[in-house]
Amino acid sequence: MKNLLALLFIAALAALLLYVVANMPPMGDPENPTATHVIPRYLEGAEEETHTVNVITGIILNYRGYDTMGEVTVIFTALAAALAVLGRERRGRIYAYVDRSGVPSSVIVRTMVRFLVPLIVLFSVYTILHGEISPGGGFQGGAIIGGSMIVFTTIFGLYESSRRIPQKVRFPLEGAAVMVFFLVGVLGMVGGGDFLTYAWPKAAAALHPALVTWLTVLVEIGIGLGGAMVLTSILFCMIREEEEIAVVA
Amino acid sequence: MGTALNLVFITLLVATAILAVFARDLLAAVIIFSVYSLIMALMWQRLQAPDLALTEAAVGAGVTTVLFVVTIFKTRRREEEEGE
Amino acid sequence: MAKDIVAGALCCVGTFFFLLGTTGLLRMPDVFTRLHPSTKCDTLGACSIIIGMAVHSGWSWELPKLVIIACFLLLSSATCGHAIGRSALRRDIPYWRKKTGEVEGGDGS
Amino acid sequence: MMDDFLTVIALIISLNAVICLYRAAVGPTTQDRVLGVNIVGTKALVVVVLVTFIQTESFFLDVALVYALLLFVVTVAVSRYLEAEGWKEVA
Amino acid sequence: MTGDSAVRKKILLTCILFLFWVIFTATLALYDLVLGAVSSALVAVLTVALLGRALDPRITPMVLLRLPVFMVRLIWEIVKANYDVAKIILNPRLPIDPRIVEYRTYLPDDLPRTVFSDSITLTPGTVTVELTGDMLNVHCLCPYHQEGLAGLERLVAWLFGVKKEGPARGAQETAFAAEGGAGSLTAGRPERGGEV
Repeated sequence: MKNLLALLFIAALAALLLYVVANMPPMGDPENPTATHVIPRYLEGAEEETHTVNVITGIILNYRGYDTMGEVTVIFTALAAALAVLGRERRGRIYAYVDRSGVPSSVIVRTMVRFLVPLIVLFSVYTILHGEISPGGGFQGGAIIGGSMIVFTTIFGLYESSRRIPQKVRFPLEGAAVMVFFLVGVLGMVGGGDFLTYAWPKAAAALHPALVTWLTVLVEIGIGLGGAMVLTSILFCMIREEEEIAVVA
Repeated sequence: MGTALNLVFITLLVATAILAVFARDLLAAVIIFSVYSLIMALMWQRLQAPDLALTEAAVGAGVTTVLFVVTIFKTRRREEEEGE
Repeated sequence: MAKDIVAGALCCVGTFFFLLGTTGLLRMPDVFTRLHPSTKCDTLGACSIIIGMAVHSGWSWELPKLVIIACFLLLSSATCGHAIGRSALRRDIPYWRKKTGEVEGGDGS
Repeated sequence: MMDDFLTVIALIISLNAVICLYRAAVGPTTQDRVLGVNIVGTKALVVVVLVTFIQTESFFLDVALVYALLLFVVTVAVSRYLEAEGWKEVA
Repeated sequence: MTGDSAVRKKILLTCILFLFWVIFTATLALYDLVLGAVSSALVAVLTVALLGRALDPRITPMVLLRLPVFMVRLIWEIVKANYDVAKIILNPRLPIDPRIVEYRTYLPDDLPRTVFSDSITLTPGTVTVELTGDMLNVHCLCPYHQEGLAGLERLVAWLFGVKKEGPARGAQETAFAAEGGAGSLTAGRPERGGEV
C-alpha cells in the first residue's frame, strides 16, 4: 500500500516535470528569456571589462565575485566540519591506515605513480594558470592536484605522505583561497573602488593594462592551492587511525 | 544523428542513476556513481560547457569516488536489512 | 581525401576492437580472464581511434596532445589491469581452471 | 560527411559502453565492477575525443586528458583499497 | 647521489616538463614560454620534495634514444596480441586453459621490471598479477602464451642495456602463495628524506 502510494506520487511528479519540459523554450534559442537580458551584456563587455578571454572565468571571478567567494568559503567550511568531527592529527605524530594492513603496494604501481605525479601536477598548474584563456581554473586545477595527492597517499601510505606534506605546510595553505580572494577584494577598496573591483580601476590602466588579468590569475592560484590542500587534509583526517605508529621529534 | 547520440547518453545516465540507487552493496553503488559522473561530463561536453565538464570529470569521477570509498571502509559496507 | 580514408579506416579498426573487448568482457568466466580482453583490446581500440583522429587533424597543435593521450592510455591501462588483477589475487578470489571445469585456488571463499 | 561518420562511430562506442555497464552493475566481485568502470571510462574518453572533432572545439582535448588522468587515479586508488583492507568478499 | 648530478637531473626533468607544457598550452607566445619555464621548474622542485628524487637513475640518454624502436616493436607485439585474443574470444568453444605461472627475471631495478611487466600485460594472453622481488606471477590465458615471455625480456634488457647473467630460468607453474615474500609494515622503510 505504501509502495503503491509512493509510486503514484512519483508518477504524478514525473508527469508534471515532463509537462514543464515540453513547454520549455527550445535549447540554445537566442530568443529565450534567459538569453535576452543579462547574457548579451556579459558576452559583449566581458573581455573589455574583466580582461579575461574565457568569459566564464570573467563571470565567476569578476561579475559574480561575491558568489564565488561564498563558494570558496563553503569548501573551507567543509574542511572545518570534517576536522570538527574527526579531529586533526597531532603535530609530530605519524599515523598509518592503508599501509597498516601488511600488504605492500605493488612495485609496478609505485613506479608508475612516481613517473606520473609530476605530469599530473604540471597539467593542473597549466589548468590553473590558463584559467583566463582556456577552460579550467582554480577549482578544476585544485581538484586535479587533490587527485594526485590521493593516489600518492593511497599508494605510498599515510606514513610517507604525511611526512612529505607536513601539517605546517598544509595549515597556512588551506585558507589560501579565502585569504587571497579577500585581499584582492580589499585591494579594490583601497584604490577607491568597491569590494572586489579588481584593483583601483583608474590607476590600473595607467600602471599596466594587464594588471587586472594578473590579479585574476592570482585569485585562481589561491583557489587552486587552497582547494588542493583542503582535499588533501580531508583525505588525511579520514584515513587516519587513532593508533600512532611512530613519533617524530 | 546528434540527437541519437544525446539519447544514448541520456539512457546511460538514467540507467546508471537507477543502478546506483538500487544497489544493495554500497561499494557497488559508489563505483556505479563514478560512471554516472563520467557520463555527466560527456553530457556537459555535448552542451558545450567545457568548464563544467572538467569540474565533473575531476571532482565527480575522481576525488569524490575515492573519498566515498574511504568513508565506506571507515563505516559499514552493507546496507542495513531492516524490516520486511 | 587520403587523410580522411586513413582516419576512417583507423576508426573502424578501433571500433572493431572495442566490440571485441566487450564480447570478451561478457564471455569470459572470471575476473582474471576478463582482464585479458579489457587490457589488450580496449587499449588498442582506443589508441587506434585516437591516432586516427590525430591523422584527421593533420599538422596542428592537436596532434601532440592526442599522441600524449594515446601514450598515457597505453601506460595507464596496463598499470590499471595489473592493479585490478593484484587486488583480486590478494583478496583470494578463486580463479577459473579448465581441468576440473570449476574454480579452485584461493581458499574458496 | 566525415562528421556523420564520426557520429556513427561515437554512437556505436556509446552503445558498447551500455553493454559494458552490465559488468559494472552485476559483476560478481568488486574487482569486476572496477574493471567495468575502467572500460566504460576508456570508451567515454574516446567519445570525448570524437565529439571534440565533431564539434571542432579543440579545447575539449583538455577534458580528455583529465579523463585519462582521473581514470588512472580512481582505478589504482580503489584497487589499492580493495587489496589492503581486511574485507572478505560477500559475494 | 652527488649534488652536481642531482642538479643536472633536476634540470633534465625541468626540460622534459617544459616540453609537455608547450604541448599543453599549444602556443609559442613569449608570455606562455616564460610562464612555462617558471612553472616547470617549480613542479620539478616540488616533485623532488615529494618523491625524493628527480628522475629514475635508469633513464639515460641511451634509453631515450632506443625508446622509439622499442615502442614500434612493442606496438607490433600488441597488434599480434590482439589478433591472438580475437581468435580466442570469437571461437564459440572459448578454448582457454588459464593458469598462473611464476617467472624469475634477471632484470635488475624497479623501472626495467615495471616496463617488462607492463609489456607482458599488453602482449599475447598474459597479465602480470604480482611482482615481488625478481619473481613475476603471470596469469596466462593458454599454456603456450608463456613462451613469448623470454623474447620480451630480451627486448626490455636491450632497451636498458642490461646483460644477462647466470643460467636461463624458464617459467614454471606453481600455486600462488599469498604471503610469500610480502614485506611487513616496517620492512624496507626508507630513512627520513629518502626516496619513496
